[in-house]
Amino acid sequence: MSETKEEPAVHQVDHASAAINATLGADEKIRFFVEMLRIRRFEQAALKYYNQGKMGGFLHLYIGQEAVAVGTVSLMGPHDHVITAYRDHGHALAVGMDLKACMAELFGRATGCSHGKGGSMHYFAPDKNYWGGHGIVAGQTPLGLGLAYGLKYKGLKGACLCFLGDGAVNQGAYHESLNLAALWKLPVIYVIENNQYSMGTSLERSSAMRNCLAERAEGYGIAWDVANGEDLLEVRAKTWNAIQRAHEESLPFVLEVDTYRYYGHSVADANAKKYRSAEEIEYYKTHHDPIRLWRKHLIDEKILSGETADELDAAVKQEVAEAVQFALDSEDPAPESIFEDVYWEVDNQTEAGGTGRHFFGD
Amino acid sequence: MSETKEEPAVHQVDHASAAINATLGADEKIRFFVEMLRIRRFEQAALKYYNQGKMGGFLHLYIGQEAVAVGTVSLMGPHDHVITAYRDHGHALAVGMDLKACMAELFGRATGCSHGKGGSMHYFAPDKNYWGGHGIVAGQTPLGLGLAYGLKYKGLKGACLCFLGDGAVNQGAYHESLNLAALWKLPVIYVIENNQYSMGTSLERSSAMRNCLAERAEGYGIAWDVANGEDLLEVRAKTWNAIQRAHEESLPFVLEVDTYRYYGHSVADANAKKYRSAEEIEYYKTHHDPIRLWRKHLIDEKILSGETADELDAAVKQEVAEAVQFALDSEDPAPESIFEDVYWEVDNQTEAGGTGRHFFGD
Amino acid sequence: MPRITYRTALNQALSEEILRDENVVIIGEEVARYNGAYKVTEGLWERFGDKRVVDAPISEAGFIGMGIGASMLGIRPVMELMFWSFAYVAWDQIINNAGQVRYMSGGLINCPIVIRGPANGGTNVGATHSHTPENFIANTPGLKVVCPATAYDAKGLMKAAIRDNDPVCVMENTLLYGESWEVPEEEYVIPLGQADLKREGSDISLIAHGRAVLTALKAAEILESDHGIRAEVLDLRSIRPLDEEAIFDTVRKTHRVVLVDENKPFCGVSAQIAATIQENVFDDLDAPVQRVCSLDAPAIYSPALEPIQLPTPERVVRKALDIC
Amino acid sequence: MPRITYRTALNQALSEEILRDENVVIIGEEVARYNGAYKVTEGLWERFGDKRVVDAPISEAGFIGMGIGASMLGIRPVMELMFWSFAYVAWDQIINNAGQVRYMSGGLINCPIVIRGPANGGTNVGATHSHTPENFIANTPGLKVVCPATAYDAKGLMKAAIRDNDPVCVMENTLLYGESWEVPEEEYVIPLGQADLKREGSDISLIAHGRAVLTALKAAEILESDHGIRAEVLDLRSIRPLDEEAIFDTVRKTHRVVLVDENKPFCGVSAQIAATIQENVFDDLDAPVQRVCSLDAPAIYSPALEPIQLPTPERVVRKALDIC
Ligand SMILES: Cc1ncc(C[n+]2csc(CCOP(=O)(O)OP(=O)(O)O)c2C)c(N)n1
Ligand SMILES: Cc1ncc(C[n+]2csc(CCOP(=O)(O)OP(=O)(O)O)c2C)c(N)n1
Ligand SMILES: [Mg+2]
Ligand SMILES: [Mg+2]
Repeated sequence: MSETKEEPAVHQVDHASAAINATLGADEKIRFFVEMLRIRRFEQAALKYYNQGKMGGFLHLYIGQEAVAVGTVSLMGPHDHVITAYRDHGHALAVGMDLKACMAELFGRATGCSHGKGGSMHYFAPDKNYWGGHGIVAGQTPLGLGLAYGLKYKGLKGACLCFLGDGAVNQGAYHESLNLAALWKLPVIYVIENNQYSMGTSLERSSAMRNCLAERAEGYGIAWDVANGEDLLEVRAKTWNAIQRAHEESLPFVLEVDTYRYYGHSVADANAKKYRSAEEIEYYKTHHDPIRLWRKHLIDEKILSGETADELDAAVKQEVAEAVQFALDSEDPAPESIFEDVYWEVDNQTEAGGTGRHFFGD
Repeated sequence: MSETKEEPAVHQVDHASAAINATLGADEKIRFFVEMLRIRRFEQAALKYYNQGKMGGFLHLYIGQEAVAVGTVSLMGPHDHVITAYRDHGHALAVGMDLKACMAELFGRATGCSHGKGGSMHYFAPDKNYWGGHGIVAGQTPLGLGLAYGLKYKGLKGACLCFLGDGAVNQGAYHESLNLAALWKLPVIYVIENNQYSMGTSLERSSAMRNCLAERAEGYGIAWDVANGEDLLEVRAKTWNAIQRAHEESLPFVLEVDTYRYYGHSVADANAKKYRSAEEIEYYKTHHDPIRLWRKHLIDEKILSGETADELDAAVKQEVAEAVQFALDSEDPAPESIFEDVYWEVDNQTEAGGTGRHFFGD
Repeated sequence: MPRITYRTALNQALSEEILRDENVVIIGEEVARYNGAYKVTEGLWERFGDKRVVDAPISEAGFIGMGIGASMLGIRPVMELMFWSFAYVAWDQIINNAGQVRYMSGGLINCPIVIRGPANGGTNVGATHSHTPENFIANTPGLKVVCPATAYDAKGLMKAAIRDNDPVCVMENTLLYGESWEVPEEEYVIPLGQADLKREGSDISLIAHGRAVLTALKAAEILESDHGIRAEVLDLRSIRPLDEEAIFDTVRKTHRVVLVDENKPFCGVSAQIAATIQENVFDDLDAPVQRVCSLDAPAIYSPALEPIQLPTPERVVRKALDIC
Repeated sequence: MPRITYRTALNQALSEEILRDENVVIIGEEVARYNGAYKVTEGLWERFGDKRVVDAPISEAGFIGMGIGASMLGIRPVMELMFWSFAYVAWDQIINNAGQVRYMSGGLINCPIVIRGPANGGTNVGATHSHTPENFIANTPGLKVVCPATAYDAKGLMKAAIRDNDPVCVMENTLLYGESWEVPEEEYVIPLGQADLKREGSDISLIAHGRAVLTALKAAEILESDHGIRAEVLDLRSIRPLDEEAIFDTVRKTHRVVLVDENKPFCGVSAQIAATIQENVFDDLDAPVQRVCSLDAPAIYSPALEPIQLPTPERVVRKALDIC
């Protein structure tokens, strides 16, 4: 990125004229703004309460990457599905998961989206076609393939958007998935959210490549592209291209989206400011923030005034504050629940669930 | 292969003029002939005694692929290493492993190269820089990387030739290895012996690609090439190129070698003649047999007479027959040996080997 | 009742379930056109076609994970591992995805997947190809595992596994594929979690699973004919869920136990059974629970030695005599 | 004696061994420039440079396998798994390559590799990140596994592991990294396969490994202060090789046993210990061996509940009182 750092890139709205964007109404554009804000404010609140010790485990913030989740997910139809890694709050909110339940999950409450069992890395909402939230790097990539397989098996016109990081591309499971996707023509779209770091390791120290990560798809005969993740419209235009190939031709796609996270790998990442310079982070915040750029775009287009934008933001903050209160007021799961949700047959008290011993120890 | 099948390819000796081949003496050329014959006759004898029920497990014959092992291994210097999969007899004999010990291993004898513990798929000879013989498809690919890592760590000018099949390229471990090899500039040469089938599955039913399997290396910025495996000189020329890059620049390489096996995947492969036509096999035997072609080449070059060739063959057959006799005469390992070779510390009766219980059960 | 092989019994179970439920799909290496490396899927591809019987490349992590993903959407994949030993390249998918996703989602998801294939020693294929990971699977709450010992059990358990809404691992045995047993023509299903008393006795209980059941039965014959000891043989059939009551019942009856187990001893299934017996029916024991496992080394190739590395009837008899 | 943390003890062991043997190299994700996700390798890269301390991409199968290959050539890699839970993507490499290659080669090869990292629940990182696979590793002849409970043990066992000529898995614990113990300044090594009596007693034996040792020690205190029961606490330290004599000795002394084990119960380490105790010192037992394990479900996230999913001193006390 060193060349570009010298002179801040001008935000070129190259993709506004793409059909999928040209027909966007003002309402929808404003909705995208709100969706991105909801993610950011949610994450900021999460950070605050995490630092207060109200949560356990890890917290991987999506701040800086909002346009990727909102842009891609905005294109989902009834048979399109999403699956992602542990940095999963953005996609969860984008698909419309209940913000309260998402917040409560972080606090480990019974009212959380995973009933306090999954935590930050493991959000799920099958009713929203959202299949997690997965903690093992690239472990979700064969699952995403399987969702695409299921769609094709059932004869549904749909696609699976499977998100992964720039570090995840070096796991074997991802490559096996690429080969299977190409061989069997499965409608899976791998979206590499390239935020340039896997924990403290920069892209060039983890991945060998010619020009970009998506290009590895070429070896399997899979089409690929690279999108600028700060530009919601570009993300949408390029994702739509992939979705159409998936829907119409049942073909896979690899879309690499350049993006950036402002915070550490997780909040526990004490080194967040060691492996990147403060200037680098500041540079992205100032010149490449997807929300700031989109806000400006809407104001320039006269779809939004600065005041309305601020009001929307205030409303989002209020919504988030209520979610925090909801989480704080919620109960922890009951100790008995430790043994629930292990086996479907046991939970549903079927004959199978009652035959033989399922749990051991006391 | 359908186009080429119509008119048998003319054996073009394109690579004879490559420096590494141009300087070959008659002795060496004849030695290659004998090496290939030793492999073939060894395998034929193995087949015979396997069918007589003298061996257990699997037997994966190398017949048809001899020029690959002999050509590549002929270039090995003191710090070059070999590792391969379960179809490992060819490479074993090529590096100079004792033919008797190799045969005895198949019979499960204590005199076998792995003392009857490894069997056909698990030959080893560290003293010959030969590291197996590995049964899990592609499981050897990170090990080969590690041998290259060890060489580089020790500052030795060497390379690791790591062989794998056309089906093995679809295992994740191989891809992880490619990335690591490129990233860390490790002198590993992946030789894909593309015999067009992984068990009963043809290449096009198992692997998505643009033009060939080696091309996947491109996504990692690794140089690659494709060689005609029936042509010993081409195999040598292209392998030498890879070895030189490894020795001089410590760079990895992927070399895909087109080849063919005449027998089933293993001798237990009852379908060997179902997934391929008898004509296809016959076509390869007649027009593309590496030994037949090399013999003709030597006769054309007047290095060898038909008679001498037959005499050499007879001597090889004699050597193999003696090995069979050796194997037949050898003892099975003693029952106590079941517990040997599990832990180095126990075998060497060190203090560590004598502290605590190492084996359980009776 | 017709006698059919273990292989045919499995084949029947698969084809009956393919016919019964349109979501059942068989996926694995060489399962379709090749008819299966061990011919368990013989004829299925010809009969049911490309959609229902699918050949996979050698990408176990990829295709097993794919099956898990598809199962979340209601497909019921029956995945063949050519050997269960190859599960280790897909281990993360099996343990973490099939095993944990229901829990982590607070019960929103279930994975009705079956993973099946042979898991056994005894065919001289060496250490990497002879793993028996039923203890590892059973260690993992969220997964189920069964080890049928006969054609009858194989068919009934396979059908139950396919209909089960949780991930079930079926561990078969290449040495049994060709063996025959009586199997009724009528449809039947054997619930997971039900042990089977394969032989009644009064003096000692031999408890086993998988092919070790046959070893136990042979040992029981020798004990009876040569020593006048009447041994009861309990086949666990299902490791998780486990029929503990049947275990305790036989112990209460005979007061003496030898466990026969092709697992390696350290933390093998029989370690768990021994632990639970002594914990729950301690006072019913007249002697310590004995274990006969595979000899504790990687599986040896040597055709002369591998048979004695596995539990033999003779070793079982010796252990039984020690405590009778 | 200075008190240092478990983390520092490990760090000292690593740096001392790097200095002692030029073939020792540390490889893993974030071990170099980042100083280790849990700071175990803090300062090593700065001190020893790129050759001896190497950051790896997220390719556990690839780099663990690479380490195994390098070890065959005499390099002594100490591989960090950021979590042992991530071993499952490298499972085949660990079990089949590190574990079986010596055997399959008839003893021609050995793999002096160490694979280390934390393996524990209790930090609310969820089911996929909380595996404790010491039972799986110990099931596998060819592999060794140790689970240090204190800084002293961590240092001494790590040094022994690095010097050992077989593959050794060292399972640490993120909850212990920050805890301090006395550790001598002089060099010492703790042989693998030696248990340690962490507390003497006469009425009951609590046998444990890893962090469960501390749970057992707390339980022992409560037993003494509240119930006048004098509990002995035996720390296994090494799971394979295992100090069975020390186990039998304490049983012969107290005649009552509670095993404390953060493994899941089915085929957990304590299943093996219970089985071996009842088999070998049956007549010395005045009561069945009791087990306190992690509650048998995937690790729950909930910070309120996870602490009670792990063995607690209270549960140990209850079990002890049951049999005293
Ligand atoms: C198999 C595995 N190895 C290591 C980890 C630890 N880990 C979690 S996230 C991460 C970095 C991933 O980076 P990237 O894929 O770029 O995603 P990002 O965090 O940037 O979104 C690592 C090493 C893990 N969860 N799983
Ligand atoms: C992980 C794994 N999966 C499956 C197998 C079974 N298997 C052994 S060889 C083989 C085919 C391999 O084909 P290829 O890589 O082309 O090598 P070739 O046999 O042609 O030399 C298969 C499926 C295995 N040994 N390991
Ligand atoms: Mg990243
Ligand atoms: Mg092949």
